[in-house]
Parts: sequence; C-alpha cells; structure tokens
Amino acid sequence: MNFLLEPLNLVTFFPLLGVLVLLFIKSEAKNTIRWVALGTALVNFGISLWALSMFNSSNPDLQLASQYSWIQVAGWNIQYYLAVDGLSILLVLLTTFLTPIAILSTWTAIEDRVKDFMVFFLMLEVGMLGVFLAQDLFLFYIFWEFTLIPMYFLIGIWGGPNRLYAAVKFFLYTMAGSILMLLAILWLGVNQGTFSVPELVLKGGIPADVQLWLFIAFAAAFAIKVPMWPLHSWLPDAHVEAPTAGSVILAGVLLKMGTYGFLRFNLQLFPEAAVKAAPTIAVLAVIGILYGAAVSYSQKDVKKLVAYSSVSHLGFVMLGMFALNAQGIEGAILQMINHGLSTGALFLMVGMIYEQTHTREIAVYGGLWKITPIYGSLMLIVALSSMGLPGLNGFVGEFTILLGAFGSKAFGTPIYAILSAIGVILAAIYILYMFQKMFLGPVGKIVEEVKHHGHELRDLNAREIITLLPLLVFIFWIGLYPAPFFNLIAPAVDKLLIPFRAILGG
Amino acid sequence: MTQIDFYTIMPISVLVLCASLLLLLEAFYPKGKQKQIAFFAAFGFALTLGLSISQLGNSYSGFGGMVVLDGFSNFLNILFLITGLLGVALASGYLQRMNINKGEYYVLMMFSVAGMMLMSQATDLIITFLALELLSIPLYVLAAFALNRTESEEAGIKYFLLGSYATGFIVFGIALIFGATATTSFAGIVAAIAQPATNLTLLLVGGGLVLVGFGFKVATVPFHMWTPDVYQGAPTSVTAFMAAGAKAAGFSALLRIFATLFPSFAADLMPILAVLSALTMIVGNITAIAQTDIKRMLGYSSIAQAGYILMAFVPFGDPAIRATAVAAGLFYLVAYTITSFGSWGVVIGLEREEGKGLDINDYAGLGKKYPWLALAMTVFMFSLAGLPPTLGLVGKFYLFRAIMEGKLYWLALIGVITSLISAYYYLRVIVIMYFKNGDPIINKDNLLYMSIALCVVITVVLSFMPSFLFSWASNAMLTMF
Amino acid sequence: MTGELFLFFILALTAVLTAVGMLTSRNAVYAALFLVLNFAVVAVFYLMLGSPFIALSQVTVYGGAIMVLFLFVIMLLGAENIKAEVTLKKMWPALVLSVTLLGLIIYMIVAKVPMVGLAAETSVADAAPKPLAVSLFSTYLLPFEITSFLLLVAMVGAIVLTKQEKKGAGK
Amino acid sequence: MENTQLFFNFVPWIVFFPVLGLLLNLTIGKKLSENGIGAIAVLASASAFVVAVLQAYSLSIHPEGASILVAEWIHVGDLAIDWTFRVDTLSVTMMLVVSGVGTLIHIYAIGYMHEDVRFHNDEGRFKRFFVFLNLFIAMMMVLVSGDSYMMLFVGWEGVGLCSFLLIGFWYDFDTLGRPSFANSNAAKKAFITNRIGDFGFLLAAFMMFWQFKSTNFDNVFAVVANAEPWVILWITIFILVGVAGKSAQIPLYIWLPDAMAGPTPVSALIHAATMVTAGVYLVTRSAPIFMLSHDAQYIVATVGALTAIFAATIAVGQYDIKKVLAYSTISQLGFMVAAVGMGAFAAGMFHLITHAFFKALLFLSAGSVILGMERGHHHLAHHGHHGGKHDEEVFDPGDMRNMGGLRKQMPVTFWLYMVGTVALAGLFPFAGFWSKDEILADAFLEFPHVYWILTGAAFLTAFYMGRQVWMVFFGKPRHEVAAHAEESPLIMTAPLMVLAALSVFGGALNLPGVHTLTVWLEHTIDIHPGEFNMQVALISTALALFAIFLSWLLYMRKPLTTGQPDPLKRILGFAFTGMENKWFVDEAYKFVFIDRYTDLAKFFAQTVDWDFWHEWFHNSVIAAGFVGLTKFLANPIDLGIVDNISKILARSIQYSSENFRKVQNGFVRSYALSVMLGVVAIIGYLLIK
Amino acid sequence: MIPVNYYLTLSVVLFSMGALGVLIRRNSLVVFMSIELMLNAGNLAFVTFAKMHAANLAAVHNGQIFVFFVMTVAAAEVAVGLALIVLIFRKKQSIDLDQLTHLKG
Repeated sequence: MNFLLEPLNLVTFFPLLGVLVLLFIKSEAKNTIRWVALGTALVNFGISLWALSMFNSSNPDLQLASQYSWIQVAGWNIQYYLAVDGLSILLVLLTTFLTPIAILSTWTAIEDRVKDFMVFFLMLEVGMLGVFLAQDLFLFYIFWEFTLIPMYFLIGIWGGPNRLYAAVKFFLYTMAGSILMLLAILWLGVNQGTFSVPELVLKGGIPADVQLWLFIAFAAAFAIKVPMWPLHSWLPDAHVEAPTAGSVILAGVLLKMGTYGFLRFNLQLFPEAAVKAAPTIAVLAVIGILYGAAVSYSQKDVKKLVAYSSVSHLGFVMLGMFALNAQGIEGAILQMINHGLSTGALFLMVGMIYEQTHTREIAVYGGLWKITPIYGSLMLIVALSSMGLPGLNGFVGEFTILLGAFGSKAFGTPIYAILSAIGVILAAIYILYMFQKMFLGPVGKIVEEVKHHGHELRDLNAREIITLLPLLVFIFWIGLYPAPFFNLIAPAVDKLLIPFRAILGG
Repeated sequence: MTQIDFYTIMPISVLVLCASLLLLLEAFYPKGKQKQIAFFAAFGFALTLGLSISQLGNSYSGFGGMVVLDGFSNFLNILFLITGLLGVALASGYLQRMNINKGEYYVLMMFSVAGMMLMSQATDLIITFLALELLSIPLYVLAAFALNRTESEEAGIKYFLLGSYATGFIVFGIALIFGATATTSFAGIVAAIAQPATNLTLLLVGGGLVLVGFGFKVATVPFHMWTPDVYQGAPTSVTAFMAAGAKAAGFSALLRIFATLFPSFAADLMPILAVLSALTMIVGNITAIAQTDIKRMLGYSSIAQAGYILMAFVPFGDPAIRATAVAAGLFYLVAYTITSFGSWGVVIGLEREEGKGLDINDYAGLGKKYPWLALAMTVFMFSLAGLPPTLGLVGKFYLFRAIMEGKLYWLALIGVITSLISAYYYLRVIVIMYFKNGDPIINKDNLLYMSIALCVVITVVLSFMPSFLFSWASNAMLTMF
Repeated sequence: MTGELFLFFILALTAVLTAVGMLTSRNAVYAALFLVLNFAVVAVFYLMLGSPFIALSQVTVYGGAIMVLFLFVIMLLGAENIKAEVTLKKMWPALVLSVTLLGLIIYMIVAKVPMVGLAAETSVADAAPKPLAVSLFSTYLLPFEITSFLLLVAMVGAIVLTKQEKKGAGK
Repeated sequence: MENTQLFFNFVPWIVFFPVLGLLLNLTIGKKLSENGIGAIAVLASASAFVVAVLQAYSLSIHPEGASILVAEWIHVGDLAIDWTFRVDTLSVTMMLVVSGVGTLIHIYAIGYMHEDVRFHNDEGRFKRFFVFLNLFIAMMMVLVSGDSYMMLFVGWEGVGLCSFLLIGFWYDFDTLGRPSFANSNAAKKAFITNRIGDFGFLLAAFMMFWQFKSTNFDNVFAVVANAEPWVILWITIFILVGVAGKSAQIPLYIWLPDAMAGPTPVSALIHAATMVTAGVYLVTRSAPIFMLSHDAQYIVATVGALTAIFAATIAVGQYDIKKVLAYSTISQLGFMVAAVGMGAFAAGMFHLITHAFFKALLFLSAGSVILGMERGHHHLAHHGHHGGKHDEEVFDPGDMRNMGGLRKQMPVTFWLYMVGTVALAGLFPFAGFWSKDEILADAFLEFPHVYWILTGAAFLTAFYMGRQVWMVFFGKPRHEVAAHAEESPLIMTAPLMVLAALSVFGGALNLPGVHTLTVWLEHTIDIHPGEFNMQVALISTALALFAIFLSWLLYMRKPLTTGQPDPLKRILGFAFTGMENKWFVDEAYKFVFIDRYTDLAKFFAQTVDWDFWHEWFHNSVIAAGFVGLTKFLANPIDLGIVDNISKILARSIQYSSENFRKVQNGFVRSYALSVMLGVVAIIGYLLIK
Repeated sequence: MIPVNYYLTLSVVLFSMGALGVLIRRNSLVVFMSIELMLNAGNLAFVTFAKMHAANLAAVHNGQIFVFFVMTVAAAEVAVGLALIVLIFRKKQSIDLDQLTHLKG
C-alpha cells in the first residue's frame, strides 16, 4: 500500500483505477463513462499538483523517488525507479493537464465505443507519465513502447477514413526508431552494469566514439518521435486521421516524449557526443523550422497545416536544446509546454468546427469570426500564441531558444539562430493565412452547406469554452509571467549543463 | 536398475505408464464418452507434473550416465508437461467439434511428451536419438489425425517424409561423432575431445549433421519449409502442441548437446548458428507478412521465434556469458511457449469445421463482438512482437542483452529490425480484429477459454516479475555446465 | 590386390549399382527389389566387418520385415508404376547438391581419416551375439525399453491411421 | 534608477487603465449603448493621459526619472528581462503624444464609428473597435515605457497586432464595402511586413544580449562604448530593419498604404500619429548606440531621406484621399528617420510630435470628408436617385476624382483641412515649418546629400498637398454625390479643432532659441540644440510656396472635370504612370517574393514533402519495396527455390524455356532440397573454412 | 586389410544416393526407400567405425547396438510411414508426392 501512496506511483497508476472502474460500467451508459473518465483524469491532475507541492524546485536532483529493485538476477540490475526533476516536472503536469481537457473534448465527438475509447485514453496517460518519470532505462523502454499501443488503437478505431494506414504507419515508424534505442539501452546495461539513468550519468566514462553511436541510436528513436526533419512523414498522416483528442495528446504530449528523450538521455548520458552532434542537429532543426513553415503554408487541410506547424515548432525546441546553454535548454523545455498548450488548443478548436461541418478544407471556410465570434476570438489568441506574439506563451519559449542559439558555443555561429528567426516570419505567414482564410473575408460556402443539412453553424458552447479556458489561462500566464515555470526548470538545467560548461568552456 | 536409475526416469516412467493405461482404458471405454479420456490424460500429465515439481532441486544420473535428471531437464520437463496439459485442454473440445475424437490422440500425445522429457534428460546420443523418434513418431500420426481432411493427411506425410529425411542426417552425424570418439555418451565424447588422437574434423562434421537434424525439428531456415505446411494442415490442437512442445524439445536437445559437447568448437559453430538464426528471423518474419491464413501466419511466426531463441545459443561458447545467454534463451522459450499456446488457442476458438474461420479476415469484428477474446489475442500478438506489457518484451530484452554481451551487434541489429518487421503482421491481426467490421463466430469451449485466460495472465503478470523465472532458468543452466 | 579387397570392390560395385537401380527404376517393385539386394550386400559387409549379429538383423529386419512390408504395400496399392517420373537431367540442383555433399564428405574422409587397415580377424569374438546381447540387456537396458515403447507407439499410430479409414469407408 | 517619489509609482497605470477599459468593454460592453462603450474607452485613454501628465509633472521636479519594477519576466541563466517601466523625458514625451492624440481620436471615433458601422450593416462591431483601440493604447504605452529592448519589443509587436486587427477591422469587405478578402489581405500584409522588421529587432536584441549581457537600456548604454565597431554596426543595421518595418521605410514601407483599409481613426492614430513613429522613438532611444557609429548614422539618414522623396513622388500620383496622406506619412516618417539618423534627435522628436498633430488632423478631416461623401451617397441611394445605377457600380467615397467643391458642403472640415495642409507643407509659422526646418538645418550641416533630397521631398510635399486641396475642396463637384455631401457632427469636429490648434501652435514647443523640447529631452539623451538656419528656412519656404503655386496652375486654374485624366500625366508621361502605380513596387514584391515563396511552399508541400517524400519514398520505396521483398521471399524462396536455382542454372547452360517449363515442381522435394542446401552449406563451411 | 576409408566412402556414396533419391523421386514409396537407404548407409558407417575402434570393446558394442536401434526405429517408422502412404492412396488413388500440393504458400 505504501508503494501506491508514493506520489509518483500514485500519479502514474491512478488512471488504471479509472480503467478498472470503467470495466464494470455498461458500455451503453456513455455519459457515466465520460464522467468517470473525466473524473479520473481530473483527480489525477490534482494528484500531480499534490506531487508538485512536494517538489522542491531549488533542488536540481531527482526527487520524490520511488525506487525498488525489480529484476535483479545474474548480474542484471533493473530497477523500478520513478522520479522527477526539473526536466520532467512540467511535462508530467502537462500530461495530467491535457488529458482531462482532451477527454472533455470528446464529449460529443466520440459516440462510438466510448468505453473502449476512455480505457485506451487513460492507459495512454499511464504510459506517457511513465515515460516522463522512469529513471531506469528498461522501465523507460517499457513505458515508451507501451504508449504506442493505446495511441495505435485511438487512431485505428476512432480515426478518419484513412485511419488504418495512419495507425500502422505511426506504429511502425515509431517502433522502427525505438528498436535501435533498445540496442543502445542494452549496450549501456551490459557495459556500464546498470540501467539506472542517474547512476549512468554519475558513472560516465563512455568512450567518445561509442558515445556517438549510442547517441545516434537514441536519437533515432527520439528524432522520429519529435519528429525531426526528414523523419516527419508519419506525422501528417497520424494527425489528420486521429480523432481530435488523439491529435491533442499526440501533439501535446507524445511528440514531447521525443524531445524529452533527447534531453534526458542524449544530453545527460552522452555529453561529448551531444556537443559533436549539435551543429548537425541544428542544421536539421533549422531545415525543419523553415521547411515545416513553408509546407504548412501550402496546406489545404487545416489539420495538416497544424500538423506541419508542429514540425516547425519542434524544430525550435531541438535548436534550443542543442544550443547547450541555459537559455536554449530552458527555452526548449518551456517551448515543449507551450507547443503542447498552443497546438493542443489549435487541434481542439479545429476539432470543434469539424464536428459541425465535417470538413477540414480551408477553402470552404471564411468569415467565421462574424458567425462565431467567440470561437474566432479564442482562435485568434491561440493562433497568436502559436506564432509567438510577445505577451503570449509562444514568444517566451521561442525568444529564449533563439537567444540561446544565437550565442551558442556548441554551434559556434549565430547563423542557425538567424535562419530560424526567419521561421518566425514564416510562422506568421502560415498562421495568418489559416486565420484569414477561415475566419476573415466573406462568409464561406460551408455555412450554407451546414444550413442545407438542417443545422445552423453555432458558436462555442459552454463545454467547449470550458475545455479551452484552462489552456488560455496558461497561454497568458506563461506569456506574461513565466517565472514560476522557469524556476522549476532552472536548477535541473544548470546541473545538466555542468559537463557542457566543462567541454565548451564558460 | 538401481534406485537412482529409477529416480532419474521416474517422471517419464509414470507418464509412459499412464499412457499405456490410458490406451487400455480407451480400448475398453464405451464409445461416445471419450471426453473423459481427456480428463484422465490431464490427470496423467498433472501427476507427472507434480512428480517433476517434487523433484526440483534434485540431481540424479542414471543408467550409466545415459540419462540425468538435473535442474535443466527439470525446468524443461515442467515446461513440456504444462504444454501437455494445455494441449489436452485445447484439444478436448476441438476434437469433438472436428469429429475426430479418439482416445489415442491423448495416448500419442503423452508418448510424445515422454519423448520430449527423455530428450531433455538424455546424456547419450542413443537416448537422444530414440527420444527424438519417440517424440516425432506420435507427431507424424497426430499431424494426420484429422483423417477426414486431405490437408491433414498431406501434412502428416510431408512431416513424416521430411522428418525421416532429417533423421537420416542425424544418424549419419552420430555415426561420424562415434567414429571420431568411439562412444555415444556425452561424458565419453567430452573426454575424447580432450585427447589428441581424436579426429576433430569428423566430430565437427558429425556435429554439423546433428545440428541439421535438430535445426529441422525446431524449424530454422533453411530446414523450416515443412513447418507452415504441417502447421496449417495438422489439426490445430496438434499444431499448438507441436509449435510449443516439439520446438522446445528440439531446443533442449540442441542446447544440451552443444553446450555439453561442443563448447570448444564455439568459434567454428558460432558463425553457423548466427547465420542460421539471422536467416531464420529474416525469412520467417518476412514470409509471414504475405500470409492470409492465420495458421500459416503463426507457422511462419513460430519459425521466426525459433530464430530468436536460437540467437541466445549463439554465444554458447563464451563461458562468461553463456549461462545468462542460454538462460535468456530458456526464458524466451517459456515466453514463446505460453504465448504461442495462447494464440493457437484463440485460433481454435474461431476455427469452424471444414477449416472455416482460419482466414485472417475471419477475425474482423472480433474486437467488437468478443472483446475479451480479442484482448487475449492482442496480448499474444504483442508478446510475440515484443511489446509491453508482456513476457515477450522481457524475453526479447534478455535475448538482445545476451547478444550484446556476446558483442554480436550485427545479429542484435537483425534481431531488432526483424522484430520491427514482425510487428507489421502481428499488428495486422489486431487491425483486422479491431478496425474492420465483421461478424465472427466463436465456438463454445469453456476449457479452451480458461486456458487462454491462463496464458494471458501468465504473459502479462510474469512480465512484471520476470526475475523468478529468469533466475530459475539461469540456475537450471548452471546445473548443466 | 588381395582377394578380400577384390571382394570388397565387387560388392561395393553391386551396392552402388543396386542403389542406382533403385533410384532410376520406374517400377516401384523393381526399386524395392533393388533395395533388398542392396541391403543384402550391406549385410555381407557387416559380416566382413565382424558384426554377425548386425548382419543377421539386417537380413531379418530390413530384408525380411521392412522390405517385405514395402513390397506388400506396393502390391496392395497396385501402385508399382508411376508415370512421368523425373529424370536426372532435369534435377540439376539436386544432383549438384548431392554430388557436392558426397565430394565434401569424401574429401573429409580421405583427408582426415588415417588409412587404417581393418583386419578381418580382429576381435570377431567380441562382437559375437552373446556379449552383445548381454550388453544390450544391461548397459543398454533403457534404450532397449524405449524402443519397445517406440514400437508400441508406431503400432498404435498405424492402427489409428488405418482404422478410421475402414470405419469411414463402412459408413 | 529606483525613484519612487511623487507620481512615478503610478506609471504602470498608464498601461493598466486602457487594459481595464478594454476588459470592461469586453465583459459588460454588450449591455452598454454605443456612447457608453465609447465613454469607457475614452475614459481609459484619458486616464492614461492623466497618468502621463502626472509623470511629466514629476519629471519636471525630478528630471532624472525613475524605473518602476512590476514583475520579473524572463529570467534564464544570465538573461534577465523584467516588466520594468521607465519614466524619463523621452518616454513621457511619447506617452503624452500617444495618450493625448489617442484620446482625441477616441472621441472622434465615437462619432465616426457610429456611422461607419451603419454603412457596413454591422452594428455589433462598434464595441470591438474600441476594445482594439484601447488595446492599442495599452500596447503603445508598453512600447514607450519599457525599460528594456525586450519590453519595448512586446509593445512593438503588440501594436503590430492591433494594427493587424484594425486594418482588418472590416475583414469581410474590401475598401469599397464589397465582400472580399482585400481588407484582410491588407491586414495580413501589415503584420507580416512588420514581422520582417521584428526579425531585425530580435537579431539586434540577441546581439546586444550576447555582447552586453543585457537588453536593459541603461545596462546596454553603459557598456556600449567598449564594443567593437562591427558589433555596433550590425546592431544598428538590425535595428534599422526593425525601424524600416514599423516606421514604413524603404524597403518595407509597402504595408502602410494598404493599411488605409482600416477605419479612418485607425489611419490617423496608428498609421500616422503614433505607431509608425515607434521606429523614430526606437532610434532616439538607442541614441547612445547610433552616436557611436558614423556609418550607421549615414545609412539611417540616407534610408530616411530616400524614403521621404520616394514616397512623396508616389503621393503626387494618388487619387485616393487617404492614400495621398498615407504616402505623405511615409515621406514624413522618412524625414524623422533621417533626422534621428543624423543625430538630430530633438529635431526628429519635434517633427514626430508636430506631425502627430497635423497628420492626425488631416486624416481625421479626410475621414470627415469620406463620411460626408458616404452620407451624400446614402442620401442619394435612399432617395431613389438612379438607384439602379448605384447598385451596379460601386461608389468610392475616398476617390478625389469624385470630389470637388466640398468647401461649400463641408466648411468646418474644409478649414480644418486647410490648417493641416499648411502645417504639413511647412509654411511659416505653423508647427510643421519649425520642425521640418530644424531637420533641414541639421541635415545641411551634417549630411548635405540628405539635405538636398529632403528639400526635394519638402517641395513635393507642398505640391501634392496643394493638388489634394484643389481637387477636394475647390472647383465644381465632379460627382453628384459630392454635391450632396454633408458636414460631420460636432463630436467629430471638436477633437479636430483641438488638433488644429495644436497644429498651429505646436511649433512653440521647440522654437529656435528657446528649445523647450530639446532641453526637456536632454535629461535623457545627449543632444545639442539645433541652430536656426535662416538660409534653409528661406529656401524651403520659397520652394513650398512655389510648389503650391505650381499645383494651383495645374489643378485650380482649370479645375478637373469628371473623367478627365490627371494633367500631370501629360507633362510627366511615363513617370506619372509610375507614380500612379507606386512605381510597381507592390507588383515587383509580389512577383519576386510572395509568388516565389508561395510557389516554393507549394513545391515543398506537394512535390517534395507529399509526392516525393510521403508518397514516393515512404509509400513506394519503403513500403512497396518492403512488400515486394516480402512477396519475393514468400514466393520464390519458399515455394520455388528449385525453380529459381534451376532457372539460373538453366539459363547458364542455355536450356530452352520449353524444356524449363517441363521441370516439375515437387514440393516435398523442394523442401528436402532446401534441407540439403543447408547441409551442404554447413558441412562445406565446417570443412573448407 | 581393407582400409577403413573404403568402407566409409562406400557408405557416403550410398548416403548421398539416398539423399538424391529423396530429391528426385515423386513416388512416395521410393522416396521412403531412399530414406531407408540413407539410414542403411549410416549404419554401415557405424559398423565400420565400430570395427575401427575394435580395440575398445565398449565402443564396438556401442556402435553395433546403435545400429540395432536404428533398425528398430526404421521398422517403427516404416509402420507409420506405410500407414500414411496407404491412407493417402486410399483418398487420392495416387502416391505421387507432386499431387500433394494443397498446402503451400
């Protein structure tokens, strides 16, 4: 029982309790199921806040550890080891925060097999939390692979017309990356004698040439997940086909597993290799930023546009992370959160209109602001947040990232930052293009079409506004007063940077 | 025959005795009530299983060193007996539905299990050879057991002819080994290897031929071709039994022979084993993708799985790691056995008379109509693909770690890449079950579903506490070296 | 060339030729008869190698029991003729592989096994049936028992396979 | 600079009041009447003005100013950016101008928007307008009161957003009220162009941080003198890019004329008086940096001067009343940028202020004219005159070719307009005269080429303003609508009168010899009072008079008639076509940048990402290749290995395909063959290795 | 004094011919016979080796007894194998292996 009362265990496995309860509810009682799922997710958010209250933000080390020896035979040393530090605390909170929101967004969108949906969704939450909390490589790998399963079903069962293709592609591409990571994990376990991440960090001493290989193996898994250019091909498929809640979680949290992986493993475990790889990663990140932005601009499907914008945004995250200085990394972490909030909100809002119109083609919309003013105004805020308007969250992240990249010793040149800053312009272009074509201009033909089907295009209802409101609060909060967030991150990042300071000087 | 001799073969004797009794019983049993035969068979297996468990920790060597009963054989014996029990559970309803319910089925199965047990205990090539035959001949018959179906007969004759063909190689191989060492006893051979006069080339080639024979039994590429045909044609309950038991038995023999006799030739044999393993994984997995018949697909899958298990044996010559490596192989063997049994069970659950319900597309809609069964199948598919939270993942983890320890990075790479490929066809089953609409029909068979549930539970629960099984496996290995 | 060697060559040639005959004869009966002849020749070799017991078993078990059974089945089925049998030249891969195997093992034997002469008279007494039998029922008791069960299984199997057929035909 | 004396502590309220106003309107605006909404907005803006006045008062006692920390913002590593308000003479000057002019325009807008929303049949947007307007004031205040480059940047982008929102206020129409994407395109263009400028700003900020470890004004200026010249040069160039974006300088000025799509108060407030001068403010603020590099000053001054004359030439060829003013604004911004570029910061600021007065006056009067025309149009349409005709062809109330003789219909507006015109043309003793001459005098001393260019621009200014006045207010109505135009109500004209008064007497702020403004600003920036140069003053006055005379010759002597081409066209020929069409810069940009980027994006999205990468590479090469391999392995290896091997062998020994087909495939044999293959391979390996 | 290699070579030749028979014949009975030939060749090798190790009585017995068991096994296999062949023949009226191609792929 003590095991379960440890905060991190509780937060990770509490959704399973919800799953258990759900199993005893009749499939027909859809609303009960929804409430139970939502309640579970909300309580879990509360638990995560409780965990946060115990988190000492000035301590750079792993905290609230729940550490048990698990598989300890014949020289195999695998632990059950959950712990949290500044690198992951925000992502944990993001996960527990977005899950109830995503569940709320499915209230009327998911009518088919609600119970299964919620079960998978809560299981997905378990997996994601596990990924962010696991400090044992084996445990991490299990959670990492485990997240694939519910997501695969979410896309495959409740997705769009081409869902099978998308689900399988999502699964295989992600798995393709992770198998290399498995080999690297095994190498570490075999040659370093432990799977525990902090122990591995402490031990260090991996030869530089091997580091590079391990770095690549880990990076393969994470880069596909992020997704870094040019490994992004699965993303538009998965996003477009996934149900709204799936897209929200996919963009909001699952992609962060990739960037988090880079942070936790590639940077912590292989600092020399990370320094060596930094320029290469920067090049890919810059290409991703510009390419993603350009490709977004040319999309006719709004969900695809948002999906490709993730390629661009996460390019920023990667750029910041490999700037290997405080600004870059802290900005990158914050930007992970920002992207989760902004893009999550964008997907939510796209889903809200899609529910009414059943089309995502940009061209049929237009003038929506006039017809649905609340929707339009909220969309504007979210869009501005996504394009990094100062005062909103996106800017704080992007600015610190670019600032970090500009003076990065790992890159040695400000050119990456300068090129990426062009991405900020391009972001304005595609976001405004989307906003203009959908919300400004004359009223689009879809309004008539909806009327034709006997409906009236309505503005957001209370539930939808409630769904979005928490996101907006954070969009403003982080934009105006990000200090509490940075304070959570800073000590851990400082600690993370110690080896890099040694290598790069200063 | 001394007391020790008796202890050594006690479980086998009991099983054989039970089988003989069952044969008599069956002959005099009123027709139509043969379902109880299954019960008796299960009782026989359970009795033997109890005996085997009671012998855990003991170590005997009997009949002048021809057979032993050590941790290794005990481990495998228990596995074989569980296989037998599950085999009975799977078969009892199936045989009735397929209208081939005859008591001899169980008799033959029990003899076959006796052969497997003997195989794991054998420390003399004569015994190994005879055990191989004792386990194979009933299987030849069982494969053809569904006499009303041409496929079954075809499977039987193919299995028989090719099995005998492989036997031919084994006999010649043993002859060469004998020629080199003047003995067929393991101890004798080991002693002879140490002597300079021994003709090592003969020994090695003999070993190669023996490897071929057992490679055939465990279905490694290129000795695998019978597998899909036979698995498809044989009655599914037999297939399940074959895929789990016969394969495990083959591995137990391979393991004992190679780990005992040939560690000094590791450098020569390792490339062969590695290539066989790699080929098996590649061909098995890739070919499985093109299958539409679920039995055939699982057949290829079992070929591929053999490749993974074989992978663990590749570094058998490295004394530093062979214990953990081979233990990883044993662990994976267990994981595979349980999982594959479960998946075959699901196949049986859906199989209709006249071979209907065997196409993958017949699984469409299973997820909606029978969510529990679909969930079970999903767990098995995940386990075979090596995804959490299943035993398969833990098993693969151990396996790959062993290979990494052996510094066989390329093989590990092939292993992980092919397991990625395998995910594709395992997923396809899931895709069809959950994402496609259909109206599958399943058979009523409580015993079957209980067995499946048991397999699910073991697959999932053991994945969270694999230490016990792994330490058992590695201790079992240590008794052998 | 000693007489013994001459005998060996004659017999070896016979063995090979009968084997070839078996492989190539279109009629299954001929094939079986060729094989009987082959087994008989091998039995002579066993004698030459000082194994009278094995030679005897060869004649009784192989020649007497197994091959008779074969012939019996052939006659029973009336399947002695198979049309359109494969000829050798169309089976290149098989031939190539077999010859390669042959070559490989012969190479091994020639290269690796010392050319030890086998004296005909040595230790014939030791391989005499009686000590062999003693050994069979003491040292090799377990395998012997196993073979008994093996035969039982084979019997049961054969019955299972054929019994059903009769029943089915009767219905 | 912690100074909490007097009213310094109140300074954050200069932002909070407008925010409060917009929040109030957002929440309870629905329940209020138009006047209520307007009152809240005006009050918010006026409160900000009061705060600004209080700050000015405090400064007059404590001229060293104060920094008021509100909260920390971005603290990462050694980067520390705070929400700190800065009160010094420069920022307070801007606060006063912005909130003062802003408040007047708020008042004016109540009247203007009342009618505007009715002409567009969408009364619901009245509230939205004032929300945006208050937001703009708040953002502008953040801009001018920020204590660091980054806080300035928040306002900088914030006003850009407001500009976007307000240009696209009638987002579902074009400027003539037809359903279209035109207005929203203009809005988008403004935002994106501004973002290009912001890109430069950001890079400047990055460079400052990494060179000086801060973006705080004081910290930067404290160490900037030690920086290497290339650093200074690059920082200034990056700042210039930002300035070019915001203050509509070459080459980024293109958005400003399109920005006239917004309602006229917006054009007056944002795109003439306040926001666009942010660039001038920025350069003035960065004076310590610019002063360090003569090259930078040279570049900035030249860019400003070129913009001044370039835009002036275009203004000459425009027919839309607001477009003329828009290009005039660009031109005047060029004056200011040239001034601050030369280091004549006081002159630049002086011109900024006076320009705010008279340009706001001009725009608002133009708005009054347009509304008057609208009223006439409305009147006609309602009274059924030629109703059918009006439906077919859309009437442009802003086209000067439709006007003429409005002096009689709208006398108040006419006189107000005249004041503005004279001030802009720089005639003695109006405000424009003093500020412009101070710039010219400085230029004459510092950069002669700038002086000559600016003089030319001043000449053109007087000319196009003359042209405009003649065309709009004199002669005969060239359209029946003009004949029915009506005067605007007092709520609109009253603020204009205030502005007119300021335009007349604004010059008093910095009269030669007294230099009130210069002395005021000296507390903040290191400047010297400019010398009054009689020669320059005379030349410019003469030129202005000559230009007005020229315009009289062309446009007044023989007033234009309906449909008559511009008389200049005859004289200037192609050159005028260029002026009319803005020298085709928009078209060139569209061709060179916009179309190319769109094509490139399409190419990347469709060809590279989808067709090639997604479809071809992932689907065809990876997926199909995989499937093909599978099939190959599934079939040939497993089933036809005999076939395949024999195929190869058969070919090698030239077997006929006829013979080959006869090869019979026995499967058991194939399987056995496979086993055999394995045996041979293993034995072979063991023996031969 | 016949060298041991002679016997062994003969054994290998017979073994290879048996293996070849399996590969080239379609008549399942003949294929089966070929397998018997292979086993027989193995036996010959065994006996030869037993003779080679004649100095060691245990080895001689070991080899010969193994041969004996192989014969037994062969007998058991024949029983099952012939039963299967009969079974197939009854159903298909043929023992042609090439007609047993229902299972493939």
